Amino acid sequence: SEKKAEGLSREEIARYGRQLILPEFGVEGQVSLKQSSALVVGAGGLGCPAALYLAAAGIGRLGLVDYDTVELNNLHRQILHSEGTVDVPKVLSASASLIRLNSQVECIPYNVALDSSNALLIIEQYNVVLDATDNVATRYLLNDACVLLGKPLVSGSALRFEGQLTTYNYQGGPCYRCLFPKPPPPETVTNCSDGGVLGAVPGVVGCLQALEAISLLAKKKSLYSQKLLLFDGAAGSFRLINLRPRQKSCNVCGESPSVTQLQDYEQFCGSSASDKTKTIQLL
Amino acid sequence: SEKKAEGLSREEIARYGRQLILPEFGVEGQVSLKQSSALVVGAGGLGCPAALYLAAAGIGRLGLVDYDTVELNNLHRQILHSEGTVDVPKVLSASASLIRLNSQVECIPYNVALDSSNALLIIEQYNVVLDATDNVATRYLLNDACVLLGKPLVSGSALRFEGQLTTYNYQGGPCYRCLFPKPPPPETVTNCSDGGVLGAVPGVVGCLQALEAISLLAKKKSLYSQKLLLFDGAAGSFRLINLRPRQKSCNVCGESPSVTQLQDYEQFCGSSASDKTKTIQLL
Amino acid sequence: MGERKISVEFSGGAELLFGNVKQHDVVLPAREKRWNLGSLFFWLKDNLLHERSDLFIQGNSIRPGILVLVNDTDWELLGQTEYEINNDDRVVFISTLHGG
Amino acid sequence: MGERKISVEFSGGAELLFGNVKQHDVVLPAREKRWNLGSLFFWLKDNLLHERSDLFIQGNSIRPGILVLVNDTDWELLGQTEYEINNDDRVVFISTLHGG
Ligand SMILES: [Zn+2]
Ligand SMILES: [Zn+2]
Repeated sequence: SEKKAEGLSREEIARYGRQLILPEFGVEGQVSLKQSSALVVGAGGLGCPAALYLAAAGIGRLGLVDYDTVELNNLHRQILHSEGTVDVPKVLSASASLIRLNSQVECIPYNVALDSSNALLIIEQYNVVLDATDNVATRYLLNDACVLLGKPLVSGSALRFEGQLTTYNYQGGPCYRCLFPKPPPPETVTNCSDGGVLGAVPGVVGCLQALEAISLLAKKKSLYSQKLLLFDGAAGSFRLINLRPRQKSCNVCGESPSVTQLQDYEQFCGSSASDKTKTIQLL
Repeated sequence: SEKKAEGLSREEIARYGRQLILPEFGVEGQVSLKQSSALVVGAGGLGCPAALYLAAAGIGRLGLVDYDTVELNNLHRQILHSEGTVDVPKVLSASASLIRLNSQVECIPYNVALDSSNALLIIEQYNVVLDATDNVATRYLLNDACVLLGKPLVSGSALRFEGQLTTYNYQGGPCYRCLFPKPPPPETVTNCSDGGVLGAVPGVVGCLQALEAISLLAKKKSLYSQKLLLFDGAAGSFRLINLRPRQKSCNVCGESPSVTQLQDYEQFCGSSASDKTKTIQLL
Repeated sequence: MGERKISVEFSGGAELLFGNVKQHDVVLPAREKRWNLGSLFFWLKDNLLHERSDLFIQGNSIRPGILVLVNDTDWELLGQTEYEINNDDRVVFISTLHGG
Repeated sequence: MGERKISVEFSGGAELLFGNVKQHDVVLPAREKRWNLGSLFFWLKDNLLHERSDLFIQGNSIRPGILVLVNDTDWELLGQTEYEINNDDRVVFISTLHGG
């Protein structure tokens, strides 16, 4: 493994020593991770811990997308921000924390609302995408963009005391539309602003999203493709579900897809891509 | 709930709004948490995320115990520290990060090695103790001190790709000695320095330790008393085990305990309380 | 077909339609016809649902955004509404979360 | 007593004594005596263990620091070494972790 270690500097070998000595990770895993990139969409309750553990582990390039600014009521769960960065764009607040921890990571903040006009341009530059968003419209947008570009999508969500995690569009596993061809009725969708969330719950899910992304990038192995992890934080229990494979009838990843380019997802879902207003009026 | 909200300032109500609207948490939970204290022993891979989510959630007082200084090879998992605090005592590095996030938390750093001479004096000042340490001797020390003082002990551990979590000494559940009357042979004990650990694994366990401590303090409800959570980060799976209750025969929490004060735990375990040297020579 | 004793569980918010109770022990009475998932849905709607049946059933199936699982497996792998219910089955309805 | 087909699993490092394999499908052969946990330990020692039997068994039982579970329940609740093994039992040996 002398030879493989060539991809790492002396400082990197020292810094990541506790990972390097894991036989299942090793120098090879570290070099793969260093040569990889991930895009974390949403610098909130899920995105903060996910980005933090990806940066700590030594990912090469880390993109962060969020259009929002830090508010005081974010700080109970969005742990990359601080009292001093209230009113600062979240991606800038988060990047500053990440760089303090690991200046070797190339951290790229996108202070924009992801939409059909910019999603493909941004996503195509990354190996894996983490969905850490807070609304249905952006989840369909990310799904379709990842299918069109052939990127795995590590999708986390959290609300109240519950969390969910799965990886879409990877090695024969389903995409979001394979599971949910139609969006849910807007009145059944609750976000964290309305429903509340205990901060440690997205903390757990965000750490697991980082773990899955690291596994995908360093070992080309998915833990959550075609599986759904359910976390019930009120009971402290987890459940791992077997999901259907990719569906031939899927509108975007199926055999004769009707969705071949990005759409208007706010209209498709009947709801806004902002977490601040729940339903947009269509009529 | 007008009346109950009296315990919180206008700013606190704004800050913790996303927790307050959870019916199972509410103003009452927030006030209980604010009036509570937790001691995190070990400011490493488990202690960093655990302390972070406790501080974020608004715990009143948070003690941190660690005698070590930050090293570069800690940063892949010990996410409260940073490149700029290498060589700084871990408890000071960690406190500074916690205060940036939430200046309302009274954060108390103990830059000491916990031992039989100081453990009771420190622990008696807290409502709950989180074991985030890295060695067997300190785990027996913390257990005995918590039993002698009647404090619940939220015990996490992580190594390689695996994590474990349980709560000792709470409402009829077992203590560490109920499960393990005798320490393991020193040559079977591996620490993170020798065995390695993937950073997101203690990340997950540390977040769950915070969740359990919040549940204990805010709701007087344990998720992990008499239960052991196993996390296999190589498979992404969890398992929740039913453990024995408190044992009448236990040497410290049983009916006729032989351990009525703290002991020499390095001698008892045949191993050092430092994670840097594995075995001390007894002969 | 004899009676069927099963566990029915709700999570992700679906429990809010069922009195905010996550786990229900359910006995489906003996009857001539088979008990399959499709008939369970309507039995739940008539016997366990507290409110807003349109937020649980739409048309002949479960509304978009709810996953149905039997014994930790996606119903899509089991024949969907045609899956025949056995004693001790654990049927779970999960409303997907979107928060972060 | 007839043969017993069970699953034996190791975690927390205990798998390192068993060829670094976490899950084993085990068939305990038919024999006159009962198969209980105590006899399983010695069968594992003789048939599955790769090295250092003193790090698995000490005296008549499992060494300190390893928890024994049957079907996700602590063996202490099941009668310890006397617990009689059934088909399809899942016996798990967990070496406790101390790292952080
Ligand atoms: Zn699809
Ligand atoms: Zn005890």
